[in-house]
Amino acid sequence: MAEPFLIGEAMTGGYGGADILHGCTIAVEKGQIAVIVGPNGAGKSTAMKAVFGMLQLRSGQVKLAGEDITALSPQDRVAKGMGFVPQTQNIFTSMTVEENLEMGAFIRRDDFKDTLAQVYDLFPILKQKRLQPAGELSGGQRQQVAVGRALMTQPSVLMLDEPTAGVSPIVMDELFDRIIEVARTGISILMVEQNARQALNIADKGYVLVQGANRFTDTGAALMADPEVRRSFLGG
Amino acid sequence: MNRTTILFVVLALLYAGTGFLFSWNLALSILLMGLLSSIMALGVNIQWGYAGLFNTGIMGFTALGGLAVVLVSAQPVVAGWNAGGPGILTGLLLGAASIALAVFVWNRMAAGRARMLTTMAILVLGFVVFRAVIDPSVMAVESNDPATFGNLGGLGLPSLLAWPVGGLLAAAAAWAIGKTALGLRSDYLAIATLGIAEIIVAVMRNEDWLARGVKNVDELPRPWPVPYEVFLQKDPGFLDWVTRWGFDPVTASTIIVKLCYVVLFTLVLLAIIWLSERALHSPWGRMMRAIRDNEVAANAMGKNVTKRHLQIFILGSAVVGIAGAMMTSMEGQLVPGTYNPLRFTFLIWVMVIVGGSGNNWGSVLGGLLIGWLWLIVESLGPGMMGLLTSGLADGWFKAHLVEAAPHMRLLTLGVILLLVLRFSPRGLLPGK
Amino acid sequence: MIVVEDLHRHFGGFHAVDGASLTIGTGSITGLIGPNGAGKTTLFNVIAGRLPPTSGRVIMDGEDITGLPPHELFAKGLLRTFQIAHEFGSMTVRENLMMVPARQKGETLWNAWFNRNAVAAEEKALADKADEVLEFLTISHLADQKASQISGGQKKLLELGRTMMVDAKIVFLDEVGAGVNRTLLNTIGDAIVRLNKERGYTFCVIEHDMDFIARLCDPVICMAEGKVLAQGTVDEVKNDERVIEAYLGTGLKNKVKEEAAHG
Amino acid sequence: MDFLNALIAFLNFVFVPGLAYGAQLALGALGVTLIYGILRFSNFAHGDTMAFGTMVTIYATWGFQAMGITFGVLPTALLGLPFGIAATALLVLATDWLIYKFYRKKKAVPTILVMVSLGVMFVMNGIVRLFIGVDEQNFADGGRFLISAGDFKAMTGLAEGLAIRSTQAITVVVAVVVVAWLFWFLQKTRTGKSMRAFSDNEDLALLSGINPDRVVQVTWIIAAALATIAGVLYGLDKSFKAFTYFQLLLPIFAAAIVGGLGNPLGAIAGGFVIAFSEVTVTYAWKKVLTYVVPESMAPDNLIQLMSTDYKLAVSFAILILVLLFMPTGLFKGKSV
Amino acid sequence: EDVKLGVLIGFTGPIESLTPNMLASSKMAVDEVNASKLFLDGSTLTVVEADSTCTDSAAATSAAERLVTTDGVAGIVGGDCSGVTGAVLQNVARPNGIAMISPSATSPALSTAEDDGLFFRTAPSDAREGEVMAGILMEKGLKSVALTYTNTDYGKGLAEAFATSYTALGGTITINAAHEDGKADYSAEVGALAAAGGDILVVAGYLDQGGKGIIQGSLDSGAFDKFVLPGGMVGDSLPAAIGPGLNGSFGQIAGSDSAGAATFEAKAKELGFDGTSAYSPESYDAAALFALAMQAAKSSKSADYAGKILEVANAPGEKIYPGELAKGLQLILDGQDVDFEGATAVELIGPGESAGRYREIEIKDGKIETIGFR
Ligand SMILES: Nc1ncnc2c1ncn2[C@@H]1O[C@H](COP(=O)(O)OP(=O)(O)OP(=O)(O)O)[C@@H](O)[C@H]1O
Ligand SMILES: Nc1ncnc2c1ncn2[C@@H]1O[C@H](COP(=O)(O)OP(=O)(O)OP(=O)(O)O)[C@@H](O)[C@H]1O
Ligand SMILES: CC(C)C[C@H](N)C(=O)O
Ligand SMILES: [Mg+2]
Ligand SMILES: [Mg+2]
Repeated sequence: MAEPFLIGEAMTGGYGGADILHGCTIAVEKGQIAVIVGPNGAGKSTAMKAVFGMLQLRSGQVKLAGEDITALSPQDRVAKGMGFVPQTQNIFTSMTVEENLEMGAFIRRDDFKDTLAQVYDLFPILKQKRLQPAGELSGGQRQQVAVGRALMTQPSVLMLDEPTAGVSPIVMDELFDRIIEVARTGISILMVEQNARQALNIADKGYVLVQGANRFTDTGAALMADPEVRRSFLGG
Repeated sequence: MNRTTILFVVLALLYAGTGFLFSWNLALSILLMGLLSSIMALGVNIQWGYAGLFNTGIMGFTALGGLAVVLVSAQPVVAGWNAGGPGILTGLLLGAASIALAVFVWNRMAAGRARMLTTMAILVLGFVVFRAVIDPSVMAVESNDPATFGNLGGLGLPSLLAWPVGGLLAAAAAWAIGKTALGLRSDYLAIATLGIAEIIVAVMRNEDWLARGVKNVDELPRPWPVPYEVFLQKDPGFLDWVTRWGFDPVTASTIIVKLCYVVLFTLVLLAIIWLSERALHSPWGRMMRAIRDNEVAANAMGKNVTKRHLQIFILGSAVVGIAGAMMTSMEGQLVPGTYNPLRFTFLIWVMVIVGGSGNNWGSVLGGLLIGWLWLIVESLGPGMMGLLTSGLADGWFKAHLVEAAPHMRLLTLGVILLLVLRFSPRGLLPGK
Repeated sequence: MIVVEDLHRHFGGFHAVDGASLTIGTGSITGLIGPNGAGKTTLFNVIAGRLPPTSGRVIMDGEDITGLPPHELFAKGLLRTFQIAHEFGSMTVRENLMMVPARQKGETLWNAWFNRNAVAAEEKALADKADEVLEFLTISHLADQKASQISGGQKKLLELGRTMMVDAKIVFLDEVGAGVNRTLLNTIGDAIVRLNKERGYTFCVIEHDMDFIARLCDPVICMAEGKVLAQGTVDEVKNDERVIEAYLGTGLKNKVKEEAAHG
Repeated sequence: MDFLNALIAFLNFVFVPGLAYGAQLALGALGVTLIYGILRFSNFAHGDTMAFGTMVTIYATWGFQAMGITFGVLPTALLGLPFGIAATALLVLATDWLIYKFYRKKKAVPTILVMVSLGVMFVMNGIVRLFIGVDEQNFADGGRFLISAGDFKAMTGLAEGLAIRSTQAITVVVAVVVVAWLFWFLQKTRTGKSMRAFSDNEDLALLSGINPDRVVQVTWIIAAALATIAGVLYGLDKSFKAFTYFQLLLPIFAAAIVGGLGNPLGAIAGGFVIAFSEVTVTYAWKKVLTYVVPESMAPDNLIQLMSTDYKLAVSFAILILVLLFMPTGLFKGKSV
Repeated sequence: EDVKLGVLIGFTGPIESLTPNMLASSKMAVDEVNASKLFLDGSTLTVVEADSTCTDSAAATSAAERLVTTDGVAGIVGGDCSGVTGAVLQNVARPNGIAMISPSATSPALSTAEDDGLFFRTAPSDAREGEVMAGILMEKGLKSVALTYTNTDYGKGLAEAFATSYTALGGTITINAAHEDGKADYSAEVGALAAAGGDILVVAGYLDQGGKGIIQGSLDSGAFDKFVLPGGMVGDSLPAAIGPGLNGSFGQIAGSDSAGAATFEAKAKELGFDGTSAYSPESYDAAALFALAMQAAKSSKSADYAGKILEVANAPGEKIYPGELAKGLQLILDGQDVDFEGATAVELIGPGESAGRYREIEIKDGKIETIGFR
């Protein structure tokens, strides 16, 4: 098989002090869903940031569609079709919901009305609140804005850091459904999840990160089936 | 050697260099201003570095400290007192009483129109009564020999006593300000305090009965134990001593006086540092840092944020007030016109930030360094310009530049400030 | 323990809490669920004194505590965590915990200046206590790390840890589980039960993870659009039509997959 | 009773000057509020940026005048304005590249940037004085009055005159237009929105593909234009003097803050609050009242709430009062 | 020997536009002295500049400290503003025993300041100008005036002195309003002054500062059309800036009918600076007095020559005018008395300050014309 669509390979690095990542590799194939799970502080978010170029890597490389993009700035990666929802501070609090979504489509020059309508379909509450500053939303609503913003980009690969943290079950189900749909259109999805069982359910591939290194890597279903993984990382 | 020591050694060399290249008198007088600035910077650091309060009313507290010196140590003006002293006091008490009453009513009544109206009515009425009582007395006092007096004068007490009183006066003002304005955040608090400082200085400039307003009070007594040069120069014992050591009596006397001040100021500075360092490295300091980091969380964790803010605002302002009093009693005169925000607020802020906010030694370093710069560029500026233009042919352009040399004072300061911040963007001694 | 009577909180024209009345029984672990934007956090904020109510009353042990500031409520034993972590970023994790207890000797300036020995002794005790809590949360290794430099989930743990530093009467937990590893969340659940049983803490827990709610809580209250929608045992609430419609959903499409996966 | 005269006296001494001064402050405050809104710091160098822009405009104006080019009844300086704006834009862009950029990359806290801008202020201050010196420069030409007090009296036969200077009128018009434009620009255009996004959350803006350098550049260019326009209009109305421009900083900041930092509408509201509180509270109402009340009741003292000595104090007192009730200004400004 | 003379004035700050002319004036005197080659057995006199900032007394004190202790000046021309002058006098001049001659500090308070006989000034105390101005107004039959003053010790002192004399003579002051210099806008002041009314507006300010702003505002709004201009307001730049509106306004400035003033102005023009600028003549005289007094004492030590300052400034003796310093130095060398008149008809009285002769002026066709003296 050819190289995965997006791969962060043998990444080692951290925030300036001691290394957080130790030769960690994560990848996702075209149109597939890859899920990263692991204990708190394992380095999941760090790995995501590294793939997005928000962190200086000491070694390892990031490749997108075969091209080495290790040296590119996050902005340039956006231009290359990568989208990212960080775990925290993932909305523009002083801007309205609609403006947040528009900002998601910032690099798009085409008409994004349709996408906007789709996002509103997916998260009806956002439509209601579209003229309200996003900072006044509830925690779960903010999370919906953040995901909606990333969807607006229409990226070729979408990276989500705990997109379902704090959203209600009904919305979470919707969200996962939507993520499957998105993947079916050929967009690759790389996501970190603590609602790991639901996530692995829909995942083509799963990574378990522990202390900045890959502990288990397998298909989503296989990881779900692994009792060791279930007990130690998925809450039994 | 650690960074702190190195920087302080460098600083010492700067002052020593000034002593050798210019004169020791100049070095010492700059050091005095530096020490005073350091104390003010400490006061600001307590507020900003510890609690994140953006106070730009430093000028006002400095001025209040200065006012304390007049009120404490100037000789009373008996004729002025007789003319209107009691009237003014009554007026002030009435004014204070009506404010107190208004606050009382505001707190007691239920929110709504009625409360608004009652409070307003009390304030307006209070203002009218206040003016009616105080105006004639003020007139009477101010027309008492306006060219030399026109004020009530002070209590004629020792000047040293004015220092703590200056602190108290500033603290009292800080209390009142804090009670009203501390709900504001960042730049909004900044402009409010800036405004209050302007108001304080405006009162001091315009209320002649208080401290002669812009007409200034001079010849305030010196604090114990600082002698007067003129007396030293006439004191046979001193002259004897001087000749024995082969000094020039004038130089020796001026230097001794300055050294006296240096000792006094250093003592105060060290005491304040000691207290604030101890406080910072204690649970109290931890609580303050928590409040600075996240007020909401600190409040939810049971810390009374409002009260703590008020406390630290008062403490910091009192420190500034003390420094203000020290400055006025050293200069021997109160000149309200000199209080401008650039010198007494923003320059102090520059000191705090360049020194490294949140670090007491940083504030001292910043105070001594920027204080030195501020005063030395006056001497360096023209020299620098001379150097810069030495390659130029004589003529209109060179003449123009040389003439502009004094304006290089601010330019030089600006360049150096930018350089320092460039190479240590979090200040020379960053706080933790 | 806590009685909320017809509480309203409006933001402009929007009624975030719109006439909620509920009771949190002493010694209970009450679950609070509801769709995003139902007003759960706002309700917490009003109870905990962070926001003044537009109208209505909050009563704690028979005493009207409506509108008291947070620090006074803290003194009465009412603690809360934040949905969006509120750490003290420039302080170490340990310091984040040590600052919590109220009325520390060293918090008065006089003692800080002139009574160092007493303060030092107290500090020692606090540090030990903090280390114990960190141990429990499995983040001892972070004790000396700046709180701004820990992971999102670790911040959540720290939030929880703070409530463990003092003897609380009632603790309001706002989505401690979001972003926390499920295995660890189970441990946290155990701890909550233990605190409840052994020390008699009352808990009110907002959580979207129904497994967690089901394991811990009785009763469960479901809010929607600022009102109480349903109330009862977990099973009652879980099977309430309105709750399913507004909150739980049928989870149909996924459920199908899950079942398929498990054969 | 003579309401007309009372009204004219009021208009002439309170309303018109207050309006014009308010507009002047508002124009200055716009620049401050923009920098604060997008780049998130209080730019102390703004007053001196205004001075610099005005200086270049003055040189350009003198050039035009020397060439015999004028702008009819309008001041020639308006022709020089584009030059001033261009030069100032270059200056602030250079400053940003040389100085501010470093701190932005470092993600320095706003206070550091404030202190840096103080340093920039000192330097600009020196540069301006180096070039044009410390003296006052008058560069206004064209028609001075839209209507002068004397003409007005002659025209209407009233005892009171009403004077409106052309610069006052220009200032008010320009201020309103600029505020409306800026508001539209920030709220409705793509670039404007990207600027707001950048100011809100820099990292996320990056993730949305917004080019931070461009945002910063556009911000500075607009700020430079605003500063120059404000400075030139002020200079036309009063006169140019380096020191006064520095002194303007305080009321400008007051205006920006009381209006609510980051909001263009706030800047204009703030400008008027400051200007009118200065003018009205210290106004002696004697004259107006004398016209209105019967002769027997004519006041014999000045009916002045506060003497003019306290005008600054009064405007600050009002500012504080406003902030007590609206802690982030009239238009819910930002705070960092 | 090279004798140094400090010039301590506000090169930066609110009066920065006056100081270049003041400095040039002092230098003019010094150059004259040096050109004569008669000064103290061939000594030369050099000017050392220092910035008083006018308002920051700490800065002024340290600048003076540098002048005295580093440069070793023999005397100080300055300071300029009364506030900093007082500070320098008390904190530097007295302790070091250095004489000061201020060309511009006019606060009445300085008359009584403790000075160990070291402080002199070539500008008269404001108390005197107030009297003179009141007299002029009364003679013109103007019985009711509005008064505005710059809120400094100068403005306030002058306003008080004037108000006292004027009311004593039966005049009415409708309003006595301060204004701050260097402010952005004076509408409030103009509004209040206009509302109070009066036959004429007395502007006790500075011509390139608030005073000018107030006049401009008053003319524009039609509040007043005539103004009384005391010393701080008299200078060519004012009619130039205001234009024909100022015609008919009048005032007075320290000066005398001596030929001195005119000579000085002409010489200044030759050298390319404005000799009519406020306090320029006084600056010339201050520097010249130092030279003459040192010559008379045959010493550049303050302790020696300070006592001679009054001697050379006052009668008896041959009158010395600007441009005649060489003659003066020669006369002193020859052991004769001189009576330095200088540009302002110097006559030091009492504690060593200018007696205060005033030149009455009126603005006619955009020019300042002298119409008399008193
Ligand atoms: N400051 C505010 N201004 C305006 N509306 C607000 C404000 N705070 C909250 N709201 C609105 O109130 C509603 C309730 O918010 P709240 O945070 O209480 O929801 P929640 O039940 O905690 O939701 P979640 O499960 O997503 O955390 C939301 O619709 C939100 O948009
Ligand atoms: N800004 C930072 N500076 C220094 N260290 C950091 C920073 N952010 C995180 N860390 C450290 O890096 C490690 C990994 O953090 P990361 O955020 O990647 O964890 P995570 O796997 O995403 O955890 P979670 O599930 O809790 O979000 C943690 O131990 C944390 O303490
Ligand atoms: C130069 C002037 C500002 C001096 C003024 N006459 C004073 O005494 O302060
Ligand atoms: Mg994470
Ligand atoms: Mg919530």
